[in-house]
Amino acid sequence: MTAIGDNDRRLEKYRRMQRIRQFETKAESIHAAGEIPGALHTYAGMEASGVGACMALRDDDYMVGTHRSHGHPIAKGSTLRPLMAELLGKATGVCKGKGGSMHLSDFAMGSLGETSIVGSGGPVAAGAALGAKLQGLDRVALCFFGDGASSEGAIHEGMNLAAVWKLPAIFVCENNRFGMSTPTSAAVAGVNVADRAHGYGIPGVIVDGQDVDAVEEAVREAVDRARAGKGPTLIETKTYRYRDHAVNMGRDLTPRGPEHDDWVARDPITLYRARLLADGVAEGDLDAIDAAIAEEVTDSLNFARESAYPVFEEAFDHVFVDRLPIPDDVLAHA
Amino acid sequence: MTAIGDNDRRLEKYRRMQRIRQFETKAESIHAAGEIPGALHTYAGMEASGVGACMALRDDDYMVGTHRSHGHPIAKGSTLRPLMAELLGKATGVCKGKGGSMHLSDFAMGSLGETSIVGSGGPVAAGAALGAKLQGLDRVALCFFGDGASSEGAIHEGMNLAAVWKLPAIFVCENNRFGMSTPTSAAVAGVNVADRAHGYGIPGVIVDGQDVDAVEEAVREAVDRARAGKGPTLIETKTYRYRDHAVNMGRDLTPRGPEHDDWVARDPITLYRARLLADGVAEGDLDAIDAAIAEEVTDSLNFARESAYPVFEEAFDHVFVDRLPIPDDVLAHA
Amino acid sequence: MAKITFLEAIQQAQAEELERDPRVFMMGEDIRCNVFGTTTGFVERFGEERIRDTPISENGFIGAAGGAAMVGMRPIVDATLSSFLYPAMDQICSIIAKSRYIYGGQAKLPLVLRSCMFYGNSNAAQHSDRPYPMFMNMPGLKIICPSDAADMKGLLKSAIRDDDPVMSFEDGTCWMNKAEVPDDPDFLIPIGKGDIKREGTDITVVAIAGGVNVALKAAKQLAGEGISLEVIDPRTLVPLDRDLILRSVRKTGRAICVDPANRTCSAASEIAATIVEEAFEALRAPVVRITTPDTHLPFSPLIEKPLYPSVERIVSAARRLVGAVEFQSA
Amino acid sequence: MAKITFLEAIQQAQAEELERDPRVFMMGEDIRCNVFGTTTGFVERFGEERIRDTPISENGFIGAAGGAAMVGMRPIVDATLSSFLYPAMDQICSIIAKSRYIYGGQAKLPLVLRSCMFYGNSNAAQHSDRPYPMFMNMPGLKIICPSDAADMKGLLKSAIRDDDPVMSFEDGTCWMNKAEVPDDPDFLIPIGKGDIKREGTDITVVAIAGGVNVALKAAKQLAGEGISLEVIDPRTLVPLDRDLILRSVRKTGRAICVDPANRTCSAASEIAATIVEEAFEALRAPVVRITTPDTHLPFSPLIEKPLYPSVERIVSAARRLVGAVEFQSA
Ligand SMILES: Cc1ncc(C[n+]2csc(CCOP(=O)(O)OP(=O)(O)O)c2C)c(N)n1
Ligand SMILES: Cc1ncc(C[n+]2csc(CCOP(=O)(O)OP(=O)(O)O)c2C)c(N)n1
Ligand SMILES: [Mg+2]
Ligand SMILES: [Mg+2]
Repeated sequence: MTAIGDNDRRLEKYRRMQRIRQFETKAESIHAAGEIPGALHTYAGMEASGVGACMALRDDDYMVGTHRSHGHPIAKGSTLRPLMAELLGKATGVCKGKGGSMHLSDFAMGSLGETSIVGSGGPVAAGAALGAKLQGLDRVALCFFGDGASSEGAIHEGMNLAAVWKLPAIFVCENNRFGMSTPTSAAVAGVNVADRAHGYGIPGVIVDGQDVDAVEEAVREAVDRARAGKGPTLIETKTYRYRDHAVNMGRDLTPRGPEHDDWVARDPITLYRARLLADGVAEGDLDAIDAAIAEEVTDSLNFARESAYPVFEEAFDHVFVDRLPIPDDVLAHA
Repeated sequence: MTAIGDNDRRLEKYRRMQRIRQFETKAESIHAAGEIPGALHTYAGMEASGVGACMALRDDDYMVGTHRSHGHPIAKGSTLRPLMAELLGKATGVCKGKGGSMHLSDFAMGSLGETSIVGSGGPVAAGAALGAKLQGLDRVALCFFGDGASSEGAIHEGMNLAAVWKLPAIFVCENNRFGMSTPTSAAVAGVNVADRAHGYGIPGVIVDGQDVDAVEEAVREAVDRARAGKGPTLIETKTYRYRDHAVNMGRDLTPRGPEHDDWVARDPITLYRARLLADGVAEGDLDAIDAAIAEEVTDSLNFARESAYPVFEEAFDHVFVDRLPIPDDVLAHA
Repeated sequence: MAKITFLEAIQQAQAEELERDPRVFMMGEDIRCNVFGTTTGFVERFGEERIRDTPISENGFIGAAGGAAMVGMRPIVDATLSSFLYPAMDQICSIIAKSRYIYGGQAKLPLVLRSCMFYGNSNAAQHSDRPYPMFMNMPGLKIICPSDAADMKGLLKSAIRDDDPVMSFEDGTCWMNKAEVPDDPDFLIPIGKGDIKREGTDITVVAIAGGVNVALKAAKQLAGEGISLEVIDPRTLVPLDRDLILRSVRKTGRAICVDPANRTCSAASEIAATIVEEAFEALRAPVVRITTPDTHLPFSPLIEKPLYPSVERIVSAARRLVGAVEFQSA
Repeated sequence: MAKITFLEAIQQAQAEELERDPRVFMMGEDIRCNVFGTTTGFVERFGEERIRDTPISENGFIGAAGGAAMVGMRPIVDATLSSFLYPAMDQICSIIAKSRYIYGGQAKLPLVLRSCMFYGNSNAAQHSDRPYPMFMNMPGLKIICPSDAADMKGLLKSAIRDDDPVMSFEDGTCWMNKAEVPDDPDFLIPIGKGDIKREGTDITVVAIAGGVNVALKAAKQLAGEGISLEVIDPRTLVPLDRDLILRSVRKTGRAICVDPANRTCSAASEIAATIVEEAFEALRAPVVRITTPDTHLPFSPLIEKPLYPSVERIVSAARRLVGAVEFQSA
């Protein structure tokens, strides 16, 4: 599999993968220090999956993600300030401090939620694809879900609906070999999640999830199919999660085998850097990208730290379009 | 496909199919006359599917069925009196008048519910199979579900669970070409429901649902596999529903095509009768069976009619093992 | 103005809003064949793209309504019977009710989720639920539950135009009831406003859905005995018109809540709790709940029917309350 | 007797019952790795057949628990967090709650469905629900929600031995609380019996789950002001020990319901409705509900924390009630 597109695209893929990695490295360390509340699920090791998939999308295409929510928006093109501010629970966060680490969903980038209820994005993506179809737009909707999520009824129903209605949807199963502490083979029947496609009469594609170009190519083919009205595709990116299911929890619950080292040896960013260098990209250009991203991350953290927390009344916003009335006794003691 | 087993078995298959047909013919007419309350979903046309499947089971094997609940218990060996009494809402009914037409479930025959929530039997069957396995029994659990039900998450989750745990379960999709008014092709993605098996790494089998011997043979193979600890099988019986989704509703909602006549021409009972005759069974023996069943049906209706209705207090039984306290004001005006 | 049934009101509301706004479309199992009469002529008029029969996968298509709404559509989902909502609780509770909140207002989910409460017809426990109290406990879902054709039409139209998710619980016992209903294509009943269906002075009866018609019958009967009931139909359960209820109780000093739902944690419980919390000083007697007990519904008609709120139960509670007052004030 | 945490109490209850009855087994996502400490040593002790990690399919394995129970097993399901119950509502409501009824008593479903209410920890709206009121509205499900380690152990053991389905809502805010807990392997707390956690004379506080500990703190503080709270923990929500609550209210004449669930149709609403219906003559003041408002839970900790029932809210309500009485009786 060789690289696709022009050099700028390739550098952009590298940039987005690095941006995810560095953003999360920072997030993990400040989470350990207690600066980020709640649970933090990192995407380290899986960057090629998200970036490859999103680089095959247009800006106005839709995307639905998961609890492992940092990678997808950055892959789709989000800037870091509102994401970092969200991690810190600030009012300037992309979700105004309502969502936090599991929900870094940037609707301006076509995201329709990074939903932390496993599998729940399936129907949403089918619905967004239906909406695009009904509006006569040639947008597609891409649904990221995990290997573990493939066992949920919601994923099945979303895929069946998309297939039977030939909706412009792409289902990307990021198979990182585990759902929390459970190996995929202990939870997911069948050899590959992609094999499920056969039952829906749609293409099922398996792709090396550590190869960002390969992922982009596979997804692009699915996107073309979808835009052409030929219906959905199920793509399985074979990838790997480096860190524990959620970080800084005291012990790694993941029952790793000897293949752990092989996976780390095939780090998607290292691999891509090597490919770019081999293809003649100057090392200095990549170093410059790395350095620029380091600055972006620092900037985003400064921004987040300087931002204000939401005021209490905001807890009553967004249940509905209009703010809820605030009970006196609650307000009095807030 | 040729007949299996000795003559008694073959006559028993004929008998059970006839018993279902005649029972339902009677039920439909007294329902039209207002003697049976609620909705009535008949199994006419599908008798070979239920009987073939159940004849491959032992008495102590488990079975879970659907809203179309008359055929399964009779196929598994239930007697008619408690079933007819249930249709009339009598205290002597198999469910004491609590269930009615959609729930003719005879636990004494290994039934674990004829559940009218579409798809909801899938997890139950997986659980019964798990129970048998944990108890070290070599029982199996068979789940009947419709083509329409295949779209439900519950069926997916039940099959995945059974497959990944190699449970002694058999999933029998009775594809009667419609879910209510919706043709299978408009609701179920993929060419055959049985194709879903591939995704779970289990055998997927398609069988002529009008041929009771063929169904029995296919299910028997699956049962043998299951008892041997090799896990579940998905079997699709291609069959057809003669009457409307629910009978006596005023108009037939089913969008039937020209193939309707072909299906009726392949009536499972007529076909089997012809086969038995061709194989040398005496016509008089079959006629005697028909006549005996007519008497059984009449007897069951007499029994049902003579039975008492449940008393009001019984409405408070079986929410829990102990009867609920009955509110005074409700009792006072019952 | 024309006299139409509750079902026709649903049909009209949908047709008018489908006509008015191209973003409105419908999904549900077997809606094209118009089983209950709420989609008469829709396929011919609005086409198969906008009138969609779905696979039997409530979680899938109800969640898809959420997704479609997020990208600018205004889906009406017909979930057939309220008992079929359970398989979709995942998408209703975690996606539809919460997406706007969790993403800090980025998402908007203008969708209507209709279902019929199909009880009292011998369809047994799996088909007969009235589960709106469950959804009242879940923030982020507006809930309408009208009791007559005019309210049905006006509220459903408001629901379709509303920018929040609205669940419409339609009581099967009201289906065939007729009322005068305005033809005005902009006839709307505001979500969140209750209605006094009958004025009275002695007891406030707050009744839900089909319970309203039972309460009105009881009121008529009691009028002959000189007991005057004020029958309030909240029409909307979320938001609930607490002010209207409290104003009435402050006037009458007594309250009965009539609710076809199961008793524990019912709408009746919520209304009774509101009354004792906010209008205690006005109360002259216990607040009585007339509900379906915490049983499931049995198939056999003779034991099913007496489980629901009845005229007799309301009448005897009312007599008792009025008596209680006399006793108490003696 | 040993001083153990709430989590250890769960672990002990399960271990003892697994030991006692070979029909008992456990299922859940990632239970073998003992994430929260409720299955310590279980795989080694009871084997992988009886301690089963499930696929992520709540509807599938919770329904499978129903099926296994119907054939004679006694499953304990660990559904992790209560917010993950929504995907399983199909099987919980239509199969587990109803099978015994709909089949006229042919089915028996002895199973326990455990889940943790994981709130107050910045895990946002999709992870923080306290949904027991929804299940209280669904007949056929017993519900326990203890607030201390001893009750947790005794009730969970009773639940495992019970022949009906029991849901166990375990409050994450109680996890680390320690109490003296009997070692007796037959130590049982009866399902359906509440407990007076502190006796008092002025106001009955009926508090649910973690709300009990908040109420006890408020009681301590108010004692200094001469206001005496009687704190009642129903411990079981279905069946609810209405007698105990009513007896107390008949004594104190005042009531506050403290409930971490969302306000509308909460357990607090049910209890308030019961009080005004059955103990009206004893009431000297409004029944106040201290609940979480009908918001979802936000991630940002500073705006999340004040949404839950707090000592301050209880204290000021109590002061108001006592004042209200003086005013009223003046
Ligand atoms: C419905 C539901 N069940 C369980 C959980 C708890 N949970 C969160 S992530 C996770 C594992 C998900 O595995 P997978 O889908 O493979 O995604 P990954 O974490 O590997 O990216 C689980 C069980 C949840 N959030 N939602
Ligand atoms: C969860 C749920 N959704 C919808 C229904 C209404 N319903 C009853 S039967 C049926 C069609 C079922 O089709 P299929 O599974 O093919 O079974 P068949 O009736 O053809 O035997 C529908 C939609 C239901 N009972 N339960
Ligand atoms: Mg995974
Ligand atoms: Mg069918």
